[in-house]
Amino acid sequence: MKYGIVIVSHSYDIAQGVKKLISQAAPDLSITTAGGTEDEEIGSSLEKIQQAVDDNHGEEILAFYDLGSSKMNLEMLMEMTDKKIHKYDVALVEGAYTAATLAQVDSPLDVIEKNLQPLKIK
Amino acid sequence: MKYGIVIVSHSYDIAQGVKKLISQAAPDLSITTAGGTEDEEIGSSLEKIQQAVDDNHGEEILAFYDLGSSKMNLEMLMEMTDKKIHKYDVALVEGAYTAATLAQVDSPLDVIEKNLQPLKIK
Amino acid sequence: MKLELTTAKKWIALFVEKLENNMAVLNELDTAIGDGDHGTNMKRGAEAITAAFAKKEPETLADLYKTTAFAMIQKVGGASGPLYGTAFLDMSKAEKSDELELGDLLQIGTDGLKRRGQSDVGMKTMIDVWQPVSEAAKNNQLNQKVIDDALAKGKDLVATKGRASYLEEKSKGHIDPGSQSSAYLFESLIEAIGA
Amino acid sequence: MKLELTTAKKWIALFVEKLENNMAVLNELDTAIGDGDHGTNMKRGAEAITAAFAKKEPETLADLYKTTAFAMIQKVGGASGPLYGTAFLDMSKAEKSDELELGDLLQIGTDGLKRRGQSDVGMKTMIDVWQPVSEAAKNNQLNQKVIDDALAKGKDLVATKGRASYLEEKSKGHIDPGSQSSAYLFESLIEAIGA
Ligand SMILES: Nc1ncnc2c1ncn2[C@@H]1O[C@H](COP(=O)(O)OP(=O)(O)O)[C@@H](O)[C@H]1O
Ligand SMILES: Nc1ncnc2c1ncn2[C@@H]1O[C@H](COP(=O)(O)OP(=O)(O)O)[C@@H](O)[C@H]1O
Ligand SMILES: [Mg+2]
Ligand SMILES: [Mg+2]
Ligand SMILES: [Mg+2]
Ligand SMILES: [Mg+2]
Repeated sequence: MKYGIVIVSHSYDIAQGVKKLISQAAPDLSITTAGGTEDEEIGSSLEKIQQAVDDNHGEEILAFYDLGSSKMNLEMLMEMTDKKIHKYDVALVEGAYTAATLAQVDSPLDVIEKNLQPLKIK
Repeated sequence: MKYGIVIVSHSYDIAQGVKKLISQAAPDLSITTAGGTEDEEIGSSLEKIQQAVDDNHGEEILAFYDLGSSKMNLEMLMEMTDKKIHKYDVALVEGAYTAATLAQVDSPLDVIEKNLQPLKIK
Repeated sequence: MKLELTTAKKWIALFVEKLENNMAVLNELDTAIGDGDHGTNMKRGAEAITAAFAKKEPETLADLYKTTAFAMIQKVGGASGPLYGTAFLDMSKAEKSDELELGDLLQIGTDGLKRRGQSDVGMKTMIDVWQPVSEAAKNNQLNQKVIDDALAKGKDLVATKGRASYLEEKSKGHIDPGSQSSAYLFESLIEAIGA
Repeated sequence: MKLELTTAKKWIALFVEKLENNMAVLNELDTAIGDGDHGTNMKRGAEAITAAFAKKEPETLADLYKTTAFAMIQKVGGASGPLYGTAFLDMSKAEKSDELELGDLLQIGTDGLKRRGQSDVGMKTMIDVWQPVSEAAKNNQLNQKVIDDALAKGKDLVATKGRASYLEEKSKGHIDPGSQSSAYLFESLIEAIGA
């Protein structure tokens, strides 16, 4: 599929939960996650983000994050990778759900982004 | 403490993860969760919300939810309980983090709500 | 007209039966414009209703609706739980005070849906079936065509509430799953009354 | 002045030592206005630096800064990871092309922090230590007082970036944990140069 989704969270559980939640509404989408630190503690890991991006089957990535270092690590990775990543400063759970639902039915990026706009909070 | 936090999510994992994340910044706060259905599937459960409210030690509850039925079940409970519950139509993870950080240092409700205002997306 | 307890029991029993037989249909409708679980959710609710009646046979209309409401609220797990639950709970409360005309009873249920869902007709939800059915019942004109027309009309709507609303324009041309389960509810009612 | 490789190695070694000795202090500062993990995060980073140097002793300034950067990026787990990581990575890149004056080197690190954090001076972050230290170094006037003054000034600020910003007014009167760890970094630098 054209778009894949990457979830970056401080928490392993949040990342897993968001994936499960949005998979229900978007079963055909590639959704990969980077939650918590290397040892599953609260925090973030550039390596996990790298892995989530590498493992994702989307041609382009729609990326969602929660707080501070999730964002910084994601941006760091974006400077390092060749893959096209669109990062959204929106509510993590609600934004990922919105994007997934629309990407599942092959909506174009401008439609997805128009629907993410009201969820911008960062 | 004056305020406790209740997290209502379609996902057991999201609810647990949010609790862990915000507990770090607000270790003294009572934070209880209602995640997923009775059998830990994606969905929501009035009984779990009831339990989370009953178990919470806050005098008043600040409640956060993700989608549709989490909200409806929460509102249903609010019609049934005597406990004072403030429900916020804000980004789940980001809103709960903001409220928890402020409640931890005994900020008054109007300060908490002023800071939640920009996170309103529902 | 007013519903007798035996007729109302038949109504709910037929609804339960239809839900159990059509789980896959409802799931499929929900897969197209939602999260694919409406059939599973409603089947869980249906089984809970059967279990609750087996435990204690309802003795009044108020009882019947309340037991139905609680089963849905406790076991459905999706938005349809609090929605059907509120509709039946409000109907139960109303039956307590006086014997209601069927149309008024259904309107009370519809108003419950609107309150719980913070929604109204035209949003491509089950309300688009409940409201025209309530009106037809008030005029003693409830029949299969009312239900079919409501479903057809709802199919062409763009969803503005519930999960299908995330799809915007793309929700058009699909039958709303909650509208379909509500169609089963009212088809059951027509059958129960006719029997 | 320009840093020699031996001096720079001493600098980082002293920094590692201070981080390992002051984990509790940094955690406590972060508990007051953050999530309580800055000491633990930085200690993890410090251990990773030691491990990386043990594996391969850096042979150039660029090497030294790059190894330091990667250890922080990979192991810290908090915002300070990408922040210190970017600062040292940018310093490493700059050292590759030419031998830098100390003040210019530190300014490049500071600019890296600003880019990564989308932040600037006055937001009660580590930048409020890095920027005045860089300026003092450019004027060959880096000493303990510069660091102490920066910490004192930052203490009275209201945070507008990082976790402390959630506390708004209540962040005032507390020392920013990242500023304290940066103070350790530059105290180590002064000691290394003086030794
Ligand atoms: N706000 C609302 N108001 C009225 N009906 C709604 C609302 N949200 C959802 N619905 C109804 O609920 C149905 C979905 O039920 P279900 O699939 O069981 O729940 P979920 O969407 O939580 O998975 C929709 O088809 C629609 O008819
Ligand atoms: N946007 C930012 N710009 C500059 N510095 C920041 C920013 N966000 C956080 N910091 C610095 O990082 C420190 C916190 O680091 P740490 O506790 O390790 O990370 P976290 O906040 O993720 O737990 C803060 O004290 C502050 O100095
Ligand atoms: Mg559904
Ligand atoms: Mg569902
Ligand atoms: Mg911290
Ligand atoms: Mg942290």
